[in-house]
Amino acid sequence: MSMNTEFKPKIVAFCCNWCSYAGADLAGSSRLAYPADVKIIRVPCSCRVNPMFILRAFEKGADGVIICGCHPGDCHYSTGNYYARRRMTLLFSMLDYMGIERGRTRVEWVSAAEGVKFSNTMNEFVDAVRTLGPNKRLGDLRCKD
Amino acid sequence: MKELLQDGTVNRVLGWKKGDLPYNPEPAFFKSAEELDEFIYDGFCGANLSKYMIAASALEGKTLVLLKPCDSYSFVQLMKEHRVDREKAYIIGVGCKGKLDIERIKAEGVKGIESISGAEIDGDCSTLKIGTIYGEKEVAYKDAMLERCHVCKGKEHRIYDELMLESADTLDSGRFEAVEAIENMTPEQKFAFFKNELSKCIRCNACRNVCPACSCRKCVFDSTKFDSAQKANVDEFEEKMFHIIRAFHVAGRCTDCGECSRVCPQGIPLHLFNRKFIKDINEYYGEYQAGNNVEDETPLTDFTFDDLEPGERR
Amino acid sequence: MKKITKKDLAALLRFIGENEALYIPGRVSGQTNYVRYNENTDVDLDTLKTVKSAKEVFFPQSETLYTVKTEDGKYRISQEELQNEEFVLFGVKACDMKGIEVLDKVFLSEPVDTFYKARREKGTIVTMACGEPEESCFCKVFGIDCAEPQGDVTLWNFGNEYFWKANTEKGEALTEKCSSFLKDGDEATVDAIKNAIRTVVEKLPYMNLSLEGWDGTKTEEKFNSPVWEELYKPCLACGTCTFVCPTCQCYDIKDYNTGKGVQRYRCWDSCMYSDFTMMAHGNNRTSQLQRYRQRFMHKLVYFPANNDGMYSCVGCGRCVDKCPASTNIVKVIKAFQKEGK
Amino acid sequence: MHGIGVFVCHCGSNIAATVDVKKVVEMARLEPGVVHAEEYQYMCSEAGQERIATAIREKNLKGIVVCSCSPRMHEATFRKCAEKAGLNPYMVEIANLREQCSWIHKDIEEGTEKAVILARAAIAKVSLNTSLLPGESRVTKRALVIGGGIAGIQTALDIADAGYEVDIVEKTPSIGGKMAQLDKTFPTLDCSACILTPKMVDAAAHERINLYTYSEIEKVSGFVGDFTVDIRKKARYVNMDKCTGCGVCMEKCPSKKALSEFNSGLNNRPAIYTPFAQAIPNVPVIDPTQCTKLKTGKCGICERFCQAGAIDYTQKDEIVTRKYGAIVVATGFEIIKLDNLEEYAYSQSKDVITSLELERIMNAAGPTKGHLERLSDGKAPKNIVFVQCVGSRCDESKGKPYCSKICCMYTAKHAMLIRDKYPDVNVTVFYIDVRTPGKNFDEFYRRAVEEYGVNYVKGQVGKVAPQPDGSLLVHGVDLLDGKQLKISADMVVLAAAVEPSPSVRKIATMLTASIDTNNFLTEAHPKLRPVESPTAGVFLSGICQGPKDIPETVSQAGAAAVKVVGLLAKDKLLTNPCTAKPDELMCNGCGSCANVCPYGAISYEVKEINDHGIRENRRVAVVNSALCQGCGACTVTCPSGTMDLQGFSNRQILAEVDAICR
Repeated sequence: MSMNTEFKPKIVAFCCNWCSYAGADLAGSSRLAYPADVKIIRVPCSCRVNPMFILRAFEKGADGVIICGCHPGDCHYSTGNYYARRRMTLLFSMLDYMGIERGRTRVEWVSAAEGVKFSNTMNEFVDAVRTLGPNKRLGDLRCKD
Repeated sequence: MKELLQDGTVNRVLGWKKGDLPYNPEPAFFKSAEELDEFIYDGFCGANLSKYMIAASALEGKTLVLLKPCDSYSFVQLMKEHRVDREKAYIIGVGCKGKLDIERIKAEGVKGIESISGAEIDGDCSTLKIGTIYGEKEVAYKDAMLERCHVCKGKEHRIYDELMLESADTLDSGRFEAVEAIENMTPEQKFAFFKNELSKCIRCNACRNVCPACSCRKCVFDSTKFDSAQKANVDEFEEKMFHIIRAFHVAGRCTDCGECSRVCPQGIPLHLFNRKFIKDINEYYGEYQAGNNVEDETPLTDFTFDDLEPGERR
Repeated sequence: MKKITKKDLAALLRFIGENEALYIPGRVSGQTNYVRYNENTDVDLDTLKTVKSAKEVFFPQSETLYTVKTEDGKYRISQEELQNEEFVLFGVKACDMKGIEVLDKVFLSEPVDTFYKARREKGTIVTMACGEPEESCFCKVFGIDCAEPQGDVTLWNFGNEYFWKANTEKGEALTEKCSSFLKDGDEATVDAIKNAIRTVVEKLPYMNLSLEGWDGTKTEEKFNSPVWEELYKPCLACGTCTFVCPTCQCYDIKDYNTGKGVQRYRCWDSCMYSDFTMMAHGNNRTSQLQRYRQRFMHKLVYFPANNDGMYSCVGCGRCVDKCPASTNIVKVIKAFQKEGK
Repeated sequence: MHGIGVFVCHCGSNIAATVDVKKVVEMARLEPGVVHAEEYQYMCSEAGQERIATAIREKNLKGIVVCSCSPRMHEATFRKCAEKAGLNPYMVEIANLREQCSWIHKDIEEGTEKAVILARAAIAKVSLNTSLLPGESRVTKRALVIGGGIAGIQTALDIADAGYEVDIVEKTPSIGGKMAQLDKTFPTLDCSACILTPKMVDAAAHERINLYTYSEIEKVSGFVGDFTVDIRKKARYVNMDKCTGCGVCMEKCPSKKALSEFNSGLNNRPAIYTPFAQAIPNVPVIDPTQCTKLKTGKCGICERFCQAGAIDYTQKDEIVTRKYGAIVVATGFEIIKLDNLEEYAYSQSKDVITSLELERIMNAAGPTKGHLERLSDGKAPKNIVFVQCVGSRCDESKGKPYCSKICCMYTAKHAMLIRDKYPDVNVTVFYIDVRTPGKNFDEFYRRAVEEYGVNYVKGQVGKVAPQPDGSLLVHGVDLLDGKQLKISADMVVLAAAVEPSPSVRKIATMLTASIDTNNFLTEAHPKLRPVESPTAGVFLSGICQGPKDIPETVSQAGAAAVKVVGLLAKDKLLTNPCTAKPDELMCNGCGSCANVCPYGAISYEVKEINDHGIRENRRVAVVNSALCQGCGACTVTCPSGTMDLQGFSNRQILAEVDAICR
C-alpha cells in the first residue's frame, strides 16, 4: 500500500470542448476534487482524438489515458462521439490483446451538467491506474530516465 | 493474353515473370507477345498485383492484370477508395491452388535448391519434388503453403472480366484460431508473445509497402505531421507504435490478403494484428469483409446508436 | 590448429560470455539474428545466414550520439560514451566478414567514425566456414572463399567438432584465454573440409554470374541504360534489402525528444525510401527508378570506382532470399549481361 | 516560436490561494520561447488586459498564454485583447488554472506543480499556433420557431414585430399549446383562453409570421445564419385554402371514438377534428388512424357534407425545405407518465386525476362543461385531496429529481377555485414544501389557506386506496403533528411532474443542441446566456430549457426573440477559422473523410498537383470552410494525416501531450 500512496501516475485526459471540458469546469466550480495527477487536454470533440495521441502519451510516460466526450446522441457535432466510440473500442481491444493493462485506458461520456460524474470518474480512474502501478509495457525507455 | 495485347485491347499485361531460381518469380509488366514468353503462373506467384494497379491506373490505356481470388478483394477495396481505375483494368481472374511459402520449404531443412516440380498450376498440387545440390527432397504441397491459404477466403473472384484456370480448396483451419489463442493468454503471456515477435522487427517497411491498403502517397510514418518519422527501432515502443497504428489505419479496409506476413523478412506473423481488428469488427459491428463490394460502408466510417462501449465485451 | 568438441561448445560460450560481451547467432521466435549472449540464448550456429548481417554489432541499427538536456533554462550536452568493453563476435560467415571490411573502408577512412572504430578495436571476430552453402549464395563471384573466412579466429564445422584457427593477435589472445576448452587439431582434416566446401560452391546456380563490365567504368552508360526502366518496376520501395545487407552503410541522423531533453541518434537509412536524401528544397531523386538504380550503381559501380575495385556487394544472397518482390542484385547483373552491356 | 508571453492571473484568491502564482511565472520563464512572464490580480480586468496589451506591443510578442480561468469563460476576452494590441487572436492559449486546478486542489504544492504543467502545455501549444483569419458567412433573415405554445407564439410575435420573417412549426393541428388547455391562471385567476387567444390570432394574422401546424421538423443542416430545414407537413386531408371552418364535418363524422387530446383524454372527439373551438388555424384534420374512409375506403360522409369541397383523402405528407438564420426551440412540456407511481392508484380509479385533467374538468368547454364532478359516477365530490410533488423531487427510478416549479402555485389555484365555487367541499393539500417565489405568489398561497380555508398538510401521501364504496382512502402523514393520517376522499388530484416534450430529443439531435440528463436543453451558460443553446444560432424558449410558469416563459420568449433579432440584424457572420485543412500533396482522395463529415463540408476535386516538381492530376479532398464546424472527425479517419484541424492541429495536441508527460 505504501507503494500506491507514493506512486503519482501521469494521467492524460482528452476532453471534448462542449460537454466534458465543460463538465470538468463544473466539477471545478462545484469544488468537486479529483487528483492533481489528471491533466486535461481540450479537443473540439472526442472524434478529434487520434489513436496516435494516446500512444504518444504512453510513449512519453503517461500511466493512463482517458477520453471524455458528450453522451452518445448529444455530440455537439451530432456524430463525432459515435466514431470515437468505434475507434477507441478497437484500439483498446488491440492494446488488451497485446497485453497492455485494460485499466490504463478508458472512455467516459460526461455531459456539461455532470460535474459530479466528471469528478467521480477521475477519482475512479486514478485509483485504478494507481493500483496497476507505473506503465512499463507501453512506453519509450528513452523517456524514463 | 497475347491476343488481347496484339489486338490493342490492352496496352500491357501485369503478371509474373519467371525468376532465376525455381521459386522467385517477380511481378512484371509485359508489353509485347514475345516478352510474355517469360510469363509464369505457378504456386510461387504469391504476390498480390492489385497494388501495382495504382501506378498502372495512371498509365495510358488498359492494363491486363491477373488477380487471384484473394487479390480481387484488394482490387475492389482500392476501387472503393478511388485509388485504381476500373476502366483502366482488364481483369483476368486466375484460379489458385494455394500459394507456396519458400520459407516453409526451407524450414523443412531443404537447402541448395536447384529445381522444384509440382508447383505448376495445372498439376494436382499435392507434392513438391525438390532437387537440391544435397540431394532430392519431397515436401507436401499443403505443408509448404502460405498461412493465408490455410484460411482461404474462397475460390470466387469479387471482380473480373474473364476467368481462367481452376482453383482448389485449401481452407483447412479457422481464420481466427491464432487470434483466439492469444486472446486466451494471460496479459503477461500476451505481452511476452508480442514483445518477442516485435523485437525482431527491423522497420524495413516491407509489410507496409506491400500492403494494398497502405497505399498512402505519404505514410504518417514518413511525414513530419506526427513527429512519427522514426524509421529506426531505437526502442521497443517504436515497433509497437508502428504496428498498432499500421493495423489501425487499415482496420476495416484490410482484406486479409496476408501479404504483410508473406514478405516480413523476420517472419513476424503480422496478420495477427489485422485479423484481431477483423475479428473485433465482425463481433462488434457485424460480419464485414473488406473488398467484398464497393458499396458497403467501412466499419470505422460508420456507426450505430447502440454500438458497444470501449472496453466492454459482448 | 585447435579444435573443440561440439558438446564443449556451450561451456566455452558460457566462459566467454562470463568474461566479456559475446554476440552470437541466436534464435528468437523462429528467426536467427546476432544477439547478445546470455544463459537463455538459443544459440544457432547451423542456420547459414542470420536475417540481419553481422554488421549491426559494429554499426547498430540505431545508436545515440549525444544528449542535450536543459537544466534551469541552460542547455547541457553529454556525448555518448564510446565502446569501452571488450567483446567477441562469434560465428561470422565469410561474406559478412567481407562486409565488415567494406564498412571499414567507409568508416575507418577520414573522417573516421569514432563509434565504429571503437567497436572494431574492442571486438574479436570468430568466423566460421560455411558448411552447406545455399542456392542464393554467390560470394565466390566477388572472390570470397567461404571455405576459409578471415577474421581473428576461424572455425570449421566437422562432425562432432569445430576446428579452430587463430589468424591474428586478437585471435591468439582469445585462443589463449579459451585454451582449457581446446585440443590440438590437424591441418589435413581442415584442408579436406575446405575442399569439400569448394566442391559444393562450384555447383551453386549463381556461380557463373559474370561481373564483366562492372569494373567501375562506363558509369554513364550504365546510369543511362534503359534496362533500369523495367528492372525497378516490381520494387516496393521497402528497405528490406538494405537492412539485411552486410555492406549498406547509409544512415540518417535524427533527434528524439525525451521530454527531459533531446537525444541525437543515428539509424540505418535506405536509399529505397522516398525521404532518403530529402533536403530542404526537396529530393534530388524523385522516382523509384532513380532510387533503385542508385542502390545497384553504388554497390557495383561507384563503390569499386572509389575503393580500388572493391565491390560493396559480398554475394551473401540475403536480398535474393528476402526481397518481397523477388527483385535483387543478381537479376540486375543478369539483366545487363543479357543486354550485352 | 520565439516571443511568447505568459500572464498568470491570481483571480483574486481563487487561483492564488492554492497555486503559488510567482512560482508559475518563474517556471514559465524557463520554457523555450518564453520572453515575458508576469502575474496580476485580475487579468480579465481592464487593468489586466492593459498589461497584456502593453507587453504584446513592447516586447513584440508573437503568442501569449493566459493562465487563468476556463477558456470557456474568458478565451474570447483575451483574444479580443490580443487583437486590439495587434496580435492575431488565435495566437492566444489559455491554461485553465482555476476550474481545473486551484478550485479542486487543496494542497499548494500539488496545485502549483499541476499549474506549472498546465502552463507548460499551453506554452507548448501556442508555440505551434498559427495566425488564423475568420471567414464570413451570410445570414438568412428568417427565423424558425419550433413549437406553437405560448413560448413559441410570444417569440415569433416579438421577432416579427422587429421586422423579420418567422415560421412557427407546430406538431399538433393548432397553435396554443398547453396554455390553451388551462382554465384559469395564477396568481391573478384570469381566464387562460382570454389572454392566450388574442395572441394566437395576432400570430396567425401577422404578415411576417407563417404557421406550419400539424407539421414536424424532418431534417436540419447548415449552421448559424444559414440553416436549411426540412419541414414535414403532415397530410391534413383537408384543403386549408378551401375550408371555411364551419365544423359540419366534425358534427357529421360517424367515428367518434378517439380520445380528445385537448381534453386530456377525458372525452372523445371525431376522426375529423380541430383540437378545440378556438383552434388556429380553424381547419380540421382527419386522424388517419380513426377515419373509416382512410382505413377501409368506405364512408366519405365528411366529403359529402363539406360545402366548400375541402376534403381531400388523397393528400400526402409534404416536405417543405426552407432556409433560416436562427432557430428557436420552444417545444414545451408533457405531464409525466404515472406508471411508476402506482401507489397513487391513478390507473385504478377514475377519480384519481392529474391537475391538467382537473383544468379540463373545471373548464366550461371541458368534458363536464365546467361542473366539478367525479368521472366515475358524475357525483359532486365532497372531499378532495391534492397531492403535490407527484414524481417531482423524487427518486429517479420513479420520477424526476427536479422541482417542477409550477405545481405549488396551480394547486393553490385549484384549491382556491374549488373552495370559491363549492364552499362545502373539503380540500386537503399534501405538500413537502410550498414554494412560492414569484411576484404576488406567496400572497396568493396565503389567501388559499387563510381566506379559503384550504387544509394544507405537510407530509407525503404513501398510498391511495380505492374503497369498495367508490371512495378513496388516502394514507398520509402529517409531519408537523407527527401523525399518520387516513383521509377518505371522493377525488384525488395529483400534481404530476412536468417533463420536456419527448419530441425534443430528436430535435436536439438534429440541431446538435445539447441536452441534460433530464432531457432539458442545455443553455450556453446557466446564468449569463440562459436563452442561448451552446450551438450557435439555436435559442431556447420556455419549458424546453427548464420548468417555468407562464410569466417566466413569456419573458424568456422575449429574451430569445431579442437574441434572434440581434443575430438577424447582421448581414454577415464571421466563421470560426478552426476548420479542417487538407494537405493536397499528401491526399489520396480515398473518400474516408467525407464519409464521416457530419456537415457535408468535404468534396473531392481533380486538380493538377505539383508534387516536388512532378505535376499530375489527382483527386484530392477540398474543405468548404463555411460548412466545416471543426469537429476533427476527418482528421482521425484520414490514414495519412492529410487532414489537419487548424487551432487543434496534430502537432499542437502532441505538443500538449509531450508537455504534460514530461
